[in-house]
Amino acid sequence: MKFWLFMDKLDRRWLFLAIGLSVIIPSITNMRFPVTTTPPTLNLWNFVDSLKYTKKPLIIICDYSPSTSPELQPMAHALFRHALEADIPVFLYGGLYTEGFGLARIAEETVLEEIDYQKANGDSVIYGEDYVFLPFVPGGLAVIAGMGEDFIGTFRVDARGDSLKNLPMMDNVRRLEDIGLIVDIAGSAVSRTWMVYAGTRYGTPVGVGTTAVSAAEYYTFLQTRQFVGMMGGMKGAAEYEELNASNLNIEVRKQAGIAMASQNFVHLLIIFMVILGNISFFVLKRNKERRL
Amino acid sequence: MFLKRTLPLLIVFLLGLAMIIQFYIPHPVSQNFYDSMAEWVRISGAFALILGLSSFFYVHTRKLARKNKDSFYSGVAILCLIGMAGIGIFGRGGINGWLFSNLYRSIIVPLDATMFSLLSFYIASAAFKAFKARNAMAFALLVTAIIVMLGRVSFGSFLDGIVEWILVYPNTAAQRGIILGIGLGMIATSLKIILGIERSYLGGGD
Amino acid sequence: MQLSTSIWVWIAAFLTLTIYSFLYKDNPLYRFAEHVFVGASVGWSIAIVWHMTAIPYIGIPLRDAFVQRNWPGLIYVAIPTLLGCLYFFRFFPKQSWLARWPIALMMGYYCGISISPSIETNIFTQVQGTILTGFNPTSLSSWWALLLLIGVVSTLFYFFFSLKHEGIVGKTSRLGIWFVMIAFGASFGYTVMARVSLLIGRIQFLLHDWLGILK
Amino acid sequence: MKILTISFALLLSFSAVSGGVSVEDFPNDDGSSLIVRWNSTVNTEAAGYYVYRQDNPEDGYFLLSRIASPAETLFVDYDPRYPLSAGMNVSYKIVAISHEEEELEILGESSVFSSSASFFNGTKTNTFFATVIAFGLILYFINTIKKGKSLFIRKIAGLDALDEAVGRATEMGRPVLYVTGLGYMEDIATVASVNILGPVAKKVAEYESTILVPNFDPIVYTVTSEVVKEAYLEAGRPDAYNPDQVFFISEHQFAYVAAVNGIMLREKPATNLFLGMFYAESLLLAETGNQTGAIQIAGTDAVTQLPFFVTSCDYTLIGEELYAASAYLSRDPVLCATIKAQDIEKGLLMILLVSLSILSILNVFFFKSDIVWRLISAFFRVE
Repeated sequence: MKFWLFMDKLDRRWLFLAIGLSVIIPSITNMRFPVTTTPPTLNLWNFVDSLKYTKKPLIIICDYSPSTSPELQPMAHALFRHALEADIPVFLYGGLYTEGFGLARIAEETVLEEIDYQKANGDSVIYGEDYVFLPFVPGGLAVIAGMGEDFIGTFRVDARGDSLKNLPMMDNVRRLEDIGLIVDIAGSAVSRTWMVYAGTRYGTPVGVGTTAVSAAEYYTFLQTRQFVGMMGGMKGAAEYEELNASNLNIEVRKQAGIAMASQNFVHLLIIFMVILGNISFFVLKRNKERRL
Repeated sequence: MFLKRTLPLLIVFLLGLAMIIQFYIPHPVSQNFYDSMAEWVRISGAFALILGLSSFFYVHTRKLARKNKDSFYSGVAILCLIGMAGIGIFGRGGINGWLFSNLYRSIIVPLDATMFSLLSFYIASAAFKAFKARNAMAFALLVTAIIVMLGRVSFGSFLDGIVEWILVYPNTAAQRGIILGIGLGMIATSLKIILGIERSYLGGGD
Repeated sequence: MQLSTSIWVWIAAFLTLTIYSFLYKDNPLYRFAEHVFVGASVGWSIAIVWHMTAIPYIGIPLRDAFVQRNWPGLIYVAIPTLLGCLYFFRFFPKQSWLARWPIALMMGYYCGISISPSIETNIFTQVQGTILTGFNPTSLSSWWALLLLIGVVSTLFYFFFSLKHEGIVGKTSRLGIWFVMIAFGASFGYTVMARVSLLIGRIQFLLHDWLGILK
Repeated sequence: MKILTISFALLLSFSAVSGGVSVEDFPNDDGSSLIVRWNSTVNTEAAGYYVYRQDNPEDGYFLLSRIASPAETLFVDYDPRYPLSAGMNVSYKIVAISHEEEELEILGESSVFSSSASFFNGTKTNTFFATVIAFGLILYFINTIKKGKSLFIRKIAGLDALDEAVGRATEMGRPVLYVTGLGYMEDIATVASVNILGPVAKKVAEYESTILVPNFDPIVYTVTSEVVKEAYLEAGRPDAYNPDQVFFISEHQFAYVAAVNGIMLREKPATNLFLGMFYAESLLLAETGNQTGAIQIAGTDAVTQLPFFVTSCDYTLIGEELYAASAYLSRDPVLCATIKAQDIEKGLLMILLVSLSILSILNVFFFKSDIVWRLISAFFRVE
């Protein structure tokens, strides 16, 4: 009885403490939960992986802002790593807005450091051959149209200021239709713009990485194959990391996997507390009725 | 009286009507009108910040003058305001300057993100305190919330089907109902404002 | 473990912790951070308005128009500028009504532009998505679409204001509330993940960028 | 939206052209797009076309686009890089190309065409009619009601509770906190909130209690301070109005929230009213208010925030209930009339929803034609 009374009157600060610990402990201990992969993520992974046969490049677009980066940054890392390890030519691109550029840069640095500038087959990663970092160019929609017609002409230089023309990776890239896949990682509706313009107009396959909140509304586009695949929220990113690990045999710190462990703890904690709260509610109610 | 009340109402009426009609005309003349009005609203709106500032300084200078424990904090607020605005306007590089962007990145951004992240604590405490099966409807709310939450965790994938069903059907239905109501209400209220029936935005008095 | 050596990271970490201290209770540190936040954010707005509106939309066009003796252009910018200045009359109780003019400009503009798009996004799109099409009795999704239609109509019943909620109207609107409650539960549960992500982001900042515990 | 229009036009107009290259105006636009048609090439080596455009004869033709299919016979010129505008005189040249992108044959050049802008957007006809109907119904009801009919409005619990909430604050000798949210004056939710603020402030003045109104937007601050001052005047206590009560905080979302949370914990208002436009901060405010034990009434039209208010406030005005508040509180016949008009519109929508659905079910079993669906989508088309 005492316990239920305590639960009923529980100071919310205990709950705050529990939430804080549920996030911190998995982060420090590198804790992980088993991850089951869902079809949208698997489809995306398979599509990206198939590019190693055609050698058509992948474009990773970091179209998000720092506020959604906890959820979305791991996606960029997992994709970039996959492309490098599987020997797929890859473009890193900050997207149509200025904010993404810095986040794409973080993805570049983090992943390259993690794999120590070496691919799975032992070759070292060479800029210009294995990947190219695209700069920010203003113009919004006109940029997509430009990429559709004249890829090199739209950007002219890469993010380091060197002429794109001189990079070996550009030999087979003239316009968007030479691109194997675009994966737009965004927390906003900008992914739809890529879907409509790059996908429908220029016929380039488009995949998407998005926040858990936006994922629900993208299911219809997955059904119509307007998006070839999707990573939905942190869970999607964790699934992608898991696919990387199991299929490419690489063992690195799974950023989203660990964050997902925190998520699991918090979700389960909330569910557990709600159930306890309800039990105490009923126990106390019955007790009161008995006394009446 | 005309200048005080009738003229503002007339401006709202004429401009409102013009903007409604403008929507249906793709001709560049109409587009230019739209652009100019947007610019006018933007320009005149910029001055409103000065009203906010006057209120800000009114409140905080008075607290400062009272010389009690509130004074220190008001002093901090005033100093931060003047510092930030001064560096942004007069500092080298303006809003792209080294100091201004570093101040932005290490004061406003972390404060913003941290305030926002308090929500993760509050969403838990709200769930704990409010999700009590007091009646059948509260029970429905609680159960759906738990199912959806379970569906979000790693090993909750078996619930994906039902979670998607809840989101796509009952959830969409209720949201559509609410949105339709809001849409009608918005149209009606906008019309009332244009017609001068709703005029509280002018403030009190005659 | 590698502590950060950047003063900026230390400032950010200090402010982050002061905000979290609010979870325990209100305290002078939180109060300090709150006032820093309010002051700095207003200061930031001023700098942004100065550089993004005052200079490019008022200062430069006025100067250019004046230099080029482009009088229509000058008037074009001067009108909204003068209208904006009318806000200052709020400081004079006798003439404070002059501030209503720029407010009227804004209200007329926004009310006018909001009506037609609101009909399209709030009414047409929603209605079109709700009407049953190609009903197929053997397909489950058709029945769910019917459920969706029932849900929308009954929720709308709840928003009938000029009818007494009794009898059939009352029953239907109660059904609508059921739908609303389920929707609210779903939205609530669905949002938890996004909110926890924000906390994870802050914890990663503290443990990684500041304390250097995490790789 | 433009892209949808273009794809729609593409679907509609797959018809061949007699001889050469023809240009036509793109309907319902501002003159920024043109449709180019040609006859497909008979050359079996062709793999596609180059589309050239000439803006003025001195500059000659430039390459506008490449089309990757030889079966294509239509091109919509809408390219943000090479914009068209009304009155421009342009001509086009179509060249068939091979797989290696060698120019095979010139299919023809069009005559000079001048793009023009429309005066009415025909694709918006449905929206136009809906606007007219909405206008008409409201005007009609305002005119008939003025003759003195009184109207019934159903009970809205959250609004009935306002009195009690203000009364409680008075008894406890603590202030009422009125948060107008993150909206601007043009947001309908903010207008509704200002409408409720008047009567609430008046009641507060009558009870000799205090009201605190922190503001997010300077213009909203201007209006709310006027409204509160006026309410004190109406209550006959103009001296009790203190300009400190209504104040501006910051235009920054979370700075505003940080300050309002601080106010809640320091001033300990007995009643919190959150009425207006809210974003993610809804729960931050409502949960902090819960900690101080205040009675809380919320109301917003932000659908995504409603769940949080419902779980952590005592009463919540859902969407349209907030808009109805001014009519409900004032019982002004004209305002009530517009509520009636909204109800009629709602009824019309329901009838449309149900009858069109029935029609489409009947269609599946009896008529079996797609005309019904086409009618529906034409009627509610949004571009």
